[in-house]
Amino acid sequence: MSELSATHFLLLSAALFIIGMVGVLTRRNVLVIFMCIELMLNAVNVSLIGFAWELHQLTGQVFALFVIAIAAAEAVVGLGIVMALTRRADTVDIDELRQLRE
Amino acid sequence: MDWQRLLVSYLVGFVLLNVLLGLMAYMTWFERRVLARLQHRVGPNRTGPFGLLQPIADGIKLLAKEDIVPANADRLVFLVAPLLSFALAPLGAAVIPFGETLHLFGVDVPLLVADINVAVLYVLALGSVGVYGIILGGYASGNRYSLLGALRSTAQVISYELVLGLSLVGVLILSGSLSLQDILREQQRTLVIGPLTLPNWYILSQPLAFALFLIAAVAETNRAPFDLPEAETELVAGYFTEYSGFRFSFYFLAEYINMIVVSLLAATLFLGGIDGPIADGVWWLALKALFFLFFYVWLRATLPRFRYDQLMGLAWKVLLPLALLNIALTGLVRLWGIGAL
Amino acid sequence: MIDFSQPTPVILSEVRLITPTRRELVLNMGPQHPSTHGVLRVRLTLEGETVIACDPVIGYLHRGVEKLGESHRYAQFVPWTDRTDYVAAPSNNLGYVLAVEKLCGIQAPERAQYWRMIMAELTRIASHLVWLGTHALDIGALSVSLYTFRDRELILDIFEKFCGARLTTNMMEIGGFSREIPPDLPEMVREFCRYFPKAIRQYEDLLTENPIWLARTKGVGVIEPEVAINYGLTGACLRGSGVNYDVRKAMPYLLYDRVEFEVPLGTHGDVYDRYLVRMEEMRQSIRIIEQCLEQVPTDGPLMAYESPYVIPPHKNVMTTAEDMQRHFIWVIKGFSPPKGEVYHAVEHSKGELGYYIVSDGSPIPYRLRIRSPDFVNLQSLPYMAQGAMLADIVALIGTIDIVLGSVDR
Amino acid sequence: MALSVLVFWLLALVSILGALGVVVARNPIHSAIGLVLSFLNVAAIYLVARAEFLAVVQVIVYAGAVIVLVVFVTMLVHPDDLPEFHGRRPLRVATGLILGIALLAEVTAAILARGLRGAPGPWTEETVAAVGGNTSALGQVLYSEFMLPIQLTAVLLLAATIGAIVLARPEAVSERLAVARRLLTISLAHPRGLDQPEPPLALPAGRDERVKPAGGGRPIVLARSADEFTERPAWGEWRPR
Repeated sequence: MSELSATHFLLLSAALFIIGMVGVLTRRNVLVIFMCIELMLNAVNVSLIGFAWELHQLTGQVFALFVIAIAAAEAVVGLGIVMALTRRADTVDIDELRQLRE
Repeated sequence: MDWQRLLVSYLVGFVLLNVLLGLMAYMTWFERRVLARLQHRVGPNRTGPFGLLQPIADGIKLLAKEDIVPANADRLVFLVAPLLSFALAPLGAAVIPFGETLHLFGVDVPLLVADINVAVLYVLALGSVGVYGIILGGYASGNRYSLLGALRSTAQVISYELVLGLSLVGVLILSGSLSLQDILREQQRTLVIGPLTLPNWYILSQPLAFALFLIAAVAETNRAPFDLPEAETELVAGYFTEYSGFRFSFYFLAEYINMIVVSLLAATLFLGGIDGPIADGVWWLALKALFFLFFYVWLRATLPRFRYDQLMGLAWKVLLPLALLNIALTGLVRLWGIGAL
Repeated sequence: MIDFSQPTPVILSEVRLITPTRRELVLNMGPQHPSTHGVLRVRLTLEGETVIACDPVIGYLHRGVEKLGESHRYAQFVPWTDRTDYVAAPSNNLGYVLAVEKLCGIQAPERAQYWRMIMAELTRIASHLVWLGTHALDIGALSVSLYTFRDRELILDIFEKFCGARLTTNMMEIGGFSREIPPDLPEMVREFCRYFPKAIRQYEDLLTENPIWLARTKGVGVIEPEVAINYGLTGACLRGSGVNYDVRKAMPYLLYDRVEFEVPLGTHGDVYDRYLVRMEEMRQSIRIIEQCLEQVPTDGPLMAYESPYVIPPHKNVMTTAEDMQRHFIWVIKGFSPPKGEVYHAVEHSKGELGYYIVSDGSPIPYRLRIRSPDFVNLQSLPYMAQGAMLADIVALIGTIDIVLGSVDR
Repeated sequence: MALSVLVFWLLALVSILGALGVVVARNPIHSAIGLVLSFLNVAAIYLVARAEFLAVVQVIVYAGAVIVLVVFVTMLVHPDDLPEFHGRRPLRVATGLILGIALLAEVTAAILARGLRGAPGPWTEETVAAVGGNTSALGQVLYSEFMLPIQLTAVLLLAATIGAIVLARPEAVSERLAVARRLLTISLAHPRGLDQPEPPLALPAGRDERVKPAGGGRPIVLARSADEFTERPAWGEWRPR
């Protein structure tokens, strides 16, 4: 562990991913859940970059670029849905939103 | 690690930062004087000769004012947001080349703080992070005018950042580099068209991009006629309604630093920066930047303010398609130039 | 189409529809706000930046001017009229003085009437200049206000020369003018008339064809002619909608039937039309002033001294016992007009300014009522504001041209 | 320990703290601030890994666009009561935490025991520098090997844009506006639309000297006496009653 290697990146990636996951599982605010999902996507990017760096490959960076693009698309659509939902339900509480479905 | 180089660029950065802060203070004086002349007034002329000490007096006054935090403000965010705005503003100047490398005491001193190979993107990234100072300040004030100002500002900065970025793509296609140093080097060549010998400034080959950049830059710095986030006749003062004392001055100064940085950037990207007809040097850059700064003041004295929907319409319906058109045309010309068509 | 003969039914579910939901923002604009022209408070319900409802709240500058009028002698009330619409004081004076003169059956001498017209038209220009400056400033055109205030100074200089005061002039007196016109005043006014068209061109250069100005004013705040009439709008707010009503033409007072001028009418009824109409009104005012200067006799009486309701001439007060006694009574007790009620309207820069006076034969009016034009015009704000953007609100407040001293009285 | 490892751990620590802030903060705006902090530090870590282009893209796209949008929506959704309830669901929090810690332990063990190593590729620091830096190298790879995926991404972005526009299209405020106009205006007002084209003008025929072009493509009408334009306004017909 004295030299920087992909292991460091993977550890960071795992930590960020799991923090994001816990957030998704425990939080109730749709917007916070949304942010946690972004965090998880970003965590994946960290590991991709780590591998790319260790293996002298650019494919990892290219993948990360795609993930960022898709995350942006997801953000746009996701926030659009949140806006539409809150317009109808006047809340951002995921539990209340679920009750509305029934 | 080359410690000597690091030290030199630290020193250059230090000097640049101080020069920038001084310039910014005098930018307020310059604006008030020019605006006054345009409006048949005299402007500040009581503090020192020609009112030259006015910025200092203003600074002292602002520092001496009470730093008020509203009762229903989000205290921590409220306190930090102006610092964020102020701290990010001068960073853009770090990538602007101010001249050729100097040789001082046997040390090479590049007149550039950092030659990053993604300099253009770096400036854009700074702009996009800079909006946090505004949006957080507006949110944290707990005031509806501030909130509306912050909302407007967010939408505006995102939209115009897009135009700003796309307007630069043409320049990037022509220069083939994201580094400002390379872009400058490209522009220092001369362009010979028949009997004419012109500098290879990108304003000549990219006039549309230049116009788009100029408009987007005015919007990006929240200046008239795009000063909606702080439109005093609608939103009192927009996102910094609740700020006072030095936190207010931080927002104020950040705006002026942004203006100077954007002017320097426009001069470097489109007008050849330090390149001039005779005796290349930082004075040419200063002269060109000064023209842009005057342009800012001129706009403010002349034009009414856009409405929010008109502003967004302009960005998305007019400027963005034009920027895309410019990219397509430039790309075609470039392909034709290298014989790929 | 709404049936005008029936009152609009209020349906409770509809009321719920317009009460603000959580998504909506209720924004208090004013009473301390840079562009509500004083202490107007506007309660806005916003959805995003779109105005759902707009509720003007007035009364922050209410001083009970009408009630004060009912405890002051007739001549004492003239300075109070200065303080209603304080940017157009001579016009207020004129409206009140004409009403009292109508009550007493006095007619001011011809020369005084011409000078009253000149002063009233200068006032119109001065008031429109304040309107233009602040209106443009609200929309964001910074420089126009400084240009207009620069030129308004010239008018204020004329006022100062004429009566010694600049803002609250207390210029008109019941019966005419008791002091002689300063000899160099006509030349001063003429000089202004020569200069001012150039100034108007300067404002128009900055605004009339400016694309941002057009975008901000065209199609904004449309009032249809029938709506304008329903609201009882007057002045440029009404004429901008294309309805021809100008008190100077419809019920000529002073000597307005002897001068030639035209009443500009708008064609679309929006903010831009009201702007065009007011700009043209300033030009027409210059025309009127020029004609008055030509027609006004160079000497002759300025005061209807033959009437017993008028203050006796200064020289006679000092020399004859009878006039001294009359003067004493006039000042201490005041004059007592005949019993009756009277309404007189003048075309104020903002619309029809009317003074309604009920006299019970005592030196103090039994009832005094001011029909201030901007109070009536302000009612159209909610109508214009719905569906507009937040930024339009300041344009709409500006286009009505209110002065809160006159709205609240 | 190498300097780069020290820098890495510092940045990683801050970014993990930021991420924790996202999950723990009660106020969604504070969550967003934590997220930005985390993202900016991750961008700095990309710089350590010599991915300059990605670092800047990370800042522009994530910090500059996505999170700004989230903050924007947060402020738009509840302007008044932003500080929100925290999930008072102890069972769920406990489950989430236990699951998370278990997974973290597993993954950490797997990472540390990792034996699989990939074959090194051609893009060493020297080769990257030879083609003109990270951006150029990335561009060369992106537009040769990944031509189809990048086109597909473009299509995806376009689809997302259209989807978002459809989703966020303003709901018709017209009904509420019509009601508001009827109830809140004093006079019996008429419906009217700001977006409609300007109504056709019926200017006084044969009285051309009365019509004066005033600017902005608009004429104004000059009335000479009080009797003109009394049957109908200068701008056309009265509306039928």
